[in-house]
Amino acid sequence: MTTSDPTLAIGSGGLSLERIGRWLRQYGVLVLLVALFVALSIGSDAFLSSRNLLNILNQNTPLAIIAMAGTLVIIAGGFDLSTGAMFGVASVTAAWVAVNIDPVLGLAIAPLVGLALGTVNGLVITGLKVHSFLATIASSLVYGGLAILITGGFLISVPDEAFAALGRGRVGPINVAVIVLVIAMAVFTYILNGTTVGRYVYAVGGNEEAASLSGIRVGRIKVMTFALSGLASGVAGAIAVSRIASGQPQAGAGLELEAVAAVILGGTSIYGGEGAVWRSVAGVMLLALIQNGFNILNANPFYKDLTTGLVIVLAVALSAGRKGK
Amino acid sequence: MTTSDPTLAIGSGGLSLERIGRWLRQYGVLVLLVALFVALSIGSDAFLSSRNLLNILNQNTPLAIIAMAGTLVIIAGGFDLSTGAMFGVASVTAAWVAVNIDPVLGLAIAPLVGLALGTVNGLVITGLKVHSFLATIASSLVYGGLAILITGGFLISVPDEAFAALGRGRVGPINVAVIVLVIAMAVFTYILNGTTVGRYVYAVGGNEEAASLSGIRVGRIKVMTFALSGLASGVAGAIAVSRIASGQPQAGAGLELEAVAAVILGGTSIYGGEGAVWRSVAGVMLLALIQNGFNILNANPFYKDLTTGLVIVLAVALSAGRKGK
Amino acid sequence: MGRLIVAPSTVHPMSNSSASPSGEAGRGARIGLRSVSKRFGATQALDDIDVDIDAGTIHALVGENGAGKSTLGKVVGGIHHADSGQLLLDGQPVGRWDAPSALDHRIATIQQELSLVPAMSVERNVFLGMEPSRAGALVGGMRERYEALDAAVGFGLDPRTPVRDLRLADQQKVEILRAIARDARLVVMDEPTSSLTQDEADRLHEIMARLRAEGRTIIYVSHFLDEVLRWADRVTIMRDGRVVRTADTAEETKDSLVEGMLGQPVELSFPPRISPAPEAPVVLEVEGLSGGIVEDVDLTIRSGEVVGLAGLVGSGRTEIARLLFGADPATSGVVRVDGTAVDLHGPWSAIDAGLVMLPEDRRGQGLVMTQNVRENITLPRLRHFARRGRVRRSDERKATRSAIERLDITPARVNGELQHYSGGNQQKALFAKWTLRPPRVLILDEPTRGVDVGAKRRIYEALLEEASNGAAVLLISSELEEVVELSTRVHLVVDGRITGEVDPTTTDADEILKQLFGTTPVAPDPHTGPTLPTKASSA
Amino acid sequence: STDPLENDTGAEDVGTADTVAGDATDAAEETGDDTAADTDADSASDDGIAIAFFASSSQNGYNQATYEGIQEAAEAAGGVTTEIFDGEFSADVQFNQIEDVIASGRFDGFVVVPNDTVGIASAVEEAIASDIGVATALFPIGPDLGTIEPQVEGIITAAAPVEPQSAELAEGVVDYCADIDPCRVIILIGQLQFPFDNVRYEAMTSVLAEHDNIELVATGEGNYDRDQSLTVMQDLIQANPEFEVLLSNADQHVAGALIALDEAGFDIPSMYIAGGGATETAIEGIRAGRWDATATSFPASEGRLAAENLIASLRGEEFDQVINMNEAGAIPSAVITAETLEEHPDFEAEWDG
Ligand SMILES: Nc1ncnc2c1ncn2[C@@H]1O[C@H](COP(=O)(O)OP(=O)(O)OP(=O)(O)O)[C@@H](O)[C@H]1O
Ligand SMILES: Nc1ncnc2c1ncn2[C@@H]1O[C@H](COP(=O)(O)OP(=O)(O)OP(=O)(O)O)[C@@H](O)[C@H]1O
Ligand SMILES: O[C@@H]1[C@@H](O)[C@H](O)OC[C@H]1O
Ligand SMILES: [Mg+2]
Ligand SMILES: [Mg+2]
Repeated sequence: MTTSDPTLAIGSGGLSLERIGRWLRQYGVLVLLVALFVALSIGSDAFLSSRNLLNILNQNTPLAIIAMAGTLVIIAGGFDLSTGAMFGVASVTAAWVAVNIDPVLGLAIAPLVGLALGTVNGLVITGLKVHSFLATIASSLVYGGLAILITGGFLISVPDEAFAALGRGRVGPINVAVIVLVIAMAVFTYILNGTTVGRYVYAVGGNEEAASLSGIRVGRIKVMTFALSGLASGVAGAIAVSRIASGQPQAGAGLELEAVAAVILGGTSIYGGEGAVWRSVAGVMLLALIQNGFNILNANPFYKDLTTGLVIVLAVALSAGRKGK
Repeated sequence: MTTSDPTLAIGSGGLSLERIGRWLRQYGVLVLLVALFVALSIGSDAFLSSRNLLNILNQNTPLAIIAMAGTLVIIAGGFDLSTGAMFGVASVTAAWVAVNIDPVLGLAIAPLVGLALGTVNGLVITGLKVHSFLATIASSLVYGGLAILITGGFLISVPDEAFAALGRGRVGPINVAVIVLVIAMAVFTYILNGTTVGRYVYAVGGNEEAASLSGIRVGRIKVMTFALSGLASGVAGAIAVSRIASGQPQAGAGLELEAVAAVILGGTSIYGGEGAVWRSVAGVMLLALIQNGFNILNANPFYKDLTTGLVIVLAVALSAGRKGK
Repeated sequence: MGRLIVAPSTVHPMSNSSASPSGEAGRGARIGLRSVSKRFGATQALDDIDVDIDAGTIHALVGENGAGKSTLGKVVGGIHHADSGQLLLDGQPVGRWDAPSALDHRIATIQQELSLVPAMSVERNVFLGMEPSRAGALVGGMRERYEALDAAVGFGLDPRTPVRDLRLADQQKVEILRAIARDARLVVMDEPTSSLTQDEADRLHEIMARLRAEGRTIIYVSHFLDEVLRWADRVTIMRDGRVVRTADTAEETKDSLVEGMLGQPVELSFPPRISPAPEAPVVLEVEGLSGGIVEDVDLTIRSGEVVGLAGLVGSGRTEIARLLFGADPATSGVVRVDGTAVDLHGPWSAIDAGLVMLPEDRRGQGLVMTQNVRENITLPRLRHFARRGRVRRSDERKATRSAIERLDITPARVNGELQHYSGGNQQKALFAKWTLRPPRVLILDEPTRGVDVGAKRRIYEALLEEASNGAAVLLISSELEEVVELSTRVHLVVDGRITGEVDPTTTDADEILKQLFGTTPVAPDPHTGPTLPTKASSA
Repeated sequence: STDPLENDTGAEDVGTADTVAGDATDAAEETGDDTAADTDADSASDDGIAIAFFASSSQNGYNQATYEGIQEAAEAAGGVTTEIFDGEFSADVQFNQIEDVIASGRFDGFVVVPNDTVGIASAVEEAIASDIGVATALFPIGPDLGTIEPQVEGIITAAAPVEPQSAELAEGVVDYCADIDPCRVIILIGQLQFPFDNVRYEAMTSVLAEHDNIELVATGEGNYDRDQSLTVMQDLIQANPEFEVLLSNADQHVAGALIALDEAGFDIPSMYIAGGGATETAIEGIRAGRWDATATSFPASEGRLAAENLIASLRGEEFDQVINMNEAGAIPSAVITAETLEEHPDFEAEWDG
């Protein structure tokens, strides 16, 4: 036993170091985000233009939407590594339908395709009682194969103007995609924190057995989180495919890990049971600011990965021990 | 005791359905491996040649070694997503040293580089108390950046004969790499099942608190697993770089997820506390057989991902509910 | 108890050369706490504690739920660091003090919340951290050591079973074995008997006495005050993180302890049993329920009735409860609540029908530790706090606040982080969770595990209140006295079947036990013989 | 490493990337300051031109050689600064990068090596609409990979037409096979899920299909990775212990596959071995008689020509809209063989992979 530990010796009443520490651990990702924002504003005139800021939001809308839904999956104790593939299938389906049937129908169908694929994920995971980590790696291979079969390996380009509205359109100065982002954030936050279903998501991830004995249909909640993740991937795919006016099976490759990384970077617990939608958005934006900074400043791209890695370590160090692990 | 339950009604001595089920769940991955092996033997004359089988082993030695060490990491409750990057750093360092100093020294130094990077991982994770999933994503970016700085982004060719010995050499008909594989398997199995340290790896992953209360220095055990994972990545990098006689920073990209997937496919629990080295080797070989099958059957590569995904689902279905989750 | 051969006093049955680094074997540790304080956020868990614990004694800690007993034990075991103050070991201030270094000094802890490695076998858990080994390589001999240990202790657990497949009580035995196997000079035992039957508890007490005879020291935390008075040498009474007094148990009585703990005398007898009106309607009806080891159970409980289940360990009381609740799949049978058949496919339909169950393992099955008090308490009834799927937090808060008051949960914070609550307060929250809204059928499986005497009384009253409001109550408890004193009728459960019914107003606990043994066809376990599910009755 | 452009090498004559990137960065910083605030990029061009190079990946030999060429052109033109951006082999990253850089208003011209030749079009259109000049290298930008004619108005293209080049490579196989029956061919393609690899594969197979004596015995995916190509080749040899031709779109595939062929004791000089990329390894191989052909690829020249014409267009001088790299390179042909090398004895590869 020791009395030399300074953090423990300080009284807890006032604004103690311990309280600041706790606050930092809780909101470390926000602190870092703000710090980076300020630094970039000082470092570059171009950064703080509304155009640039809207660009950042616009560019990251697909990832953010996937990460928000992924937050629910992870809080419920799962993992979705098939979002990139679902995004791909949704994209190529949208493009295919747009070319062969109708552009607007194409955009409308992408979320439904995502929803269907996500639901299949959920049913396989709960039906076979397998861990979603492996199950979604498997399904991502299957879905990826599907996307290739749909396109025959070729790119499907959609020259239609109407098709581009979602990805490139604007309402006044604001991109349509940014509006979708804001709506998605409101919806996911509401689901998670305002509804019974959201509460169940936390309970299932926190203690599946206790949740089940409390009358929660654990399987349904899990299926729902995966379905939402699929839906989000589909919406993200629709936005992206509309933006680049072409669908290709590879489109979403790598997105799945980026999304999971952003969620966890935000501070949502990898063990489930704890987390928040805003955290994931903050995680996405933190990564986005680094990218944008490198593009806006004269930074040598050779150092980008290194910098990104170090910023993550910093974020992580700030919130160290938040969960005691 | 009731006699109405068919699974219980049958004497526990006999060969009940339930016991077969349990056995299948336990050894599902082996069953599938054997099934695939038999199918390929029937499907292609070329498959069952000693050369082809040795090839498969030889080709997958780097991945298998990484997966074996990764087994320890995962059993201890961690995740190492930086193995690909460590593999890359080790490769380019080996090539650089081989070209600028001495080829044999180059090969010898790669494992040490991996060991050092892995140890850093372990120290960061235990020191900052962050989850290894995020920490190793961060370190993989940092290490990737490092590899690029070492090479300036270029490929380093090593025309030396001695340098190729590890990757291409043979003892009789047996590739040197295959011998390394067998030794690694023996060593990792021994560490995990024959030593106190191995026992502690299970304990730390099974219940960190219980382990710590039993006097186990949890931090040390974790650092050790990450250090071993680094070492394995270094060895794997040395073999691969020697085989293709050139080092390049991107070399190991994607390896980290493949290794984790193989480990979990083998049946090691993603929650930690349970698993085995042979399982991971079986996981690697299952994936390898699918690849090999596609190549020697001249099947359309369009269907490879789809098939791989379905085989994983099958494997997963066979062992469904093994851990109750 | 004939098989409990007391080992030669200086040689512990488990000690081998590697486990006893010094010649201290058999010498107990003396621990002193000087002005020790420990604060968690706003809670002062330990407030300037001074206690001396002498070598070779059994030193009990008693106090209300949340008084700081576990925290004190954890400070001694190196699991918590005190904020200030000093820990003296054999009169010397300790240096670095964490769990491994405490173990190095052969101070072992049995925590209140079990802490085992679930996938590992019993023996591996028992010897974790002290495996027979040479230069880091595992060598054989663990089985022999386990068997020697088991022969001395007599719990009769299969060494190869993974502990996650064990009942809670058996897991607790593994914890006990682990502490004993460590050949410790001092063992902190934090409510080690809370899941044990009387027989098993007695076995543990015998072991404690033997350890003391060998000169070892035991810190014993318990809410069973009779046991404390019977087995401990000295007792420290704690309240609100402070020491009220430390005294020889010989100088204390149950009443004096209670008064010290709670600051006031408290009625210790059971509240009066209620009996339903003769015309009270049948609420719960069970016919031919089978599944798992349970076979053909018929059960009827009327409105306002408390029906107890009495049975030996593993007789299947818990299993009956789980089947009723839809938590385990039934192979046949019908359950009716107020005449309507309940779909047994899952707890959700049981809850919809007004049938609720408080499970026996609060951490594993009862509570979600990542959620706060409010979220836990309202979880099964969340829909009642929601309109069109939207949760109304103010209603939740109101309901939670009144539950906290009713059961005196401390800290009394609606959004308190439950994971940091003391064991007894978690148990109270669990009770609150299942009685937040009046149920039609209330199944209680070990509802008072780990709660203090005052809180027990409060739970009894709450339980009876539910009954007098018209609910049907099914009560399972390893404290047979609880079952006897509170129930209107008691069913005897043997091997998953209901074999008889007794009237608790005319039959006492001993008589029920006799009947249970009489109907037990075979001894369930060759090592332990039949085990008794009651506490306090024989003590 | 699953990207088509992930050529695992650098050319030895490019110098170290550190200094390349460093110089560019410093240079750009000087002019960057006075143009940064200026949203109308056009006005920056009087005192100097700033060019951004959007590499498909900056950590890649092919792109570095391209950048080398761009810098060479910048130096020759005078008053031009350059900067490199790392597209990380990701369509998305590159798209965002272009948007960000347009928003930064610091550049007058872009040179792009596209990761996604179709998707990037809208970002490029946006750039052109903001009065930024754009040149594309390696691939055309637009939905049709088959043409190098501009599909985005105003874009300068320095590329080799994909389809005819692959067809010509396959014609070499046809010639070799003329007297061999059956003439067995193994193709190692990049990844069939990439549109350009599909175009290449179709071009190759349709040429081969016209000849009855030619038999395509197997197709493998080399993924632009030596190690993976080695693995695939080892497997393919097991099922096809005898064949005469190895045809590939990438020299990296051949480099890996040759290790397997050597190991298995194939008589390589007697076979027909063709790759793509005109790498140092391939050129050496052809000179040594082990390789037979490689599709031309001149990344440095491509970069230089793209930049030269871009600068000229920005300065209002005369420039070429379309540069066909099969004609404009150091060897004006789609395929390099021993014969073409004899005609150009001083030819040096512009990169290695
Ligand atoms: N890790 C923790 N974080 C915050 N508060 C804690 C923590 N551990 C204990 N406490 C608080 O300290 C007080 C003492 O808790 P402790 O567990 O020592 O009580 P106890 O006497 O063992 O009670 P019980 O009889 O219910 O087990 C309680 O108010 C509890 O809420
Ligand atoms: N988690 C479990 N895993 C394996 N077997 C179990 C488990 N829980 C109970 N059992 C077994 O099921 C049988 C009935 O146990 P149950 O818990 O219903 O008994 P009980 O009468 O409630 O006894 P107690 O509550 O004292 O443990 C016993 O044979 C027991 O060993
Ligand atoms: O064939 C070329 C390939 O070798 C290189 O990797 O990328 C560009 C291609 O044109
Ligand atoms: Mg306690
Ligand atoms: Mg029970």
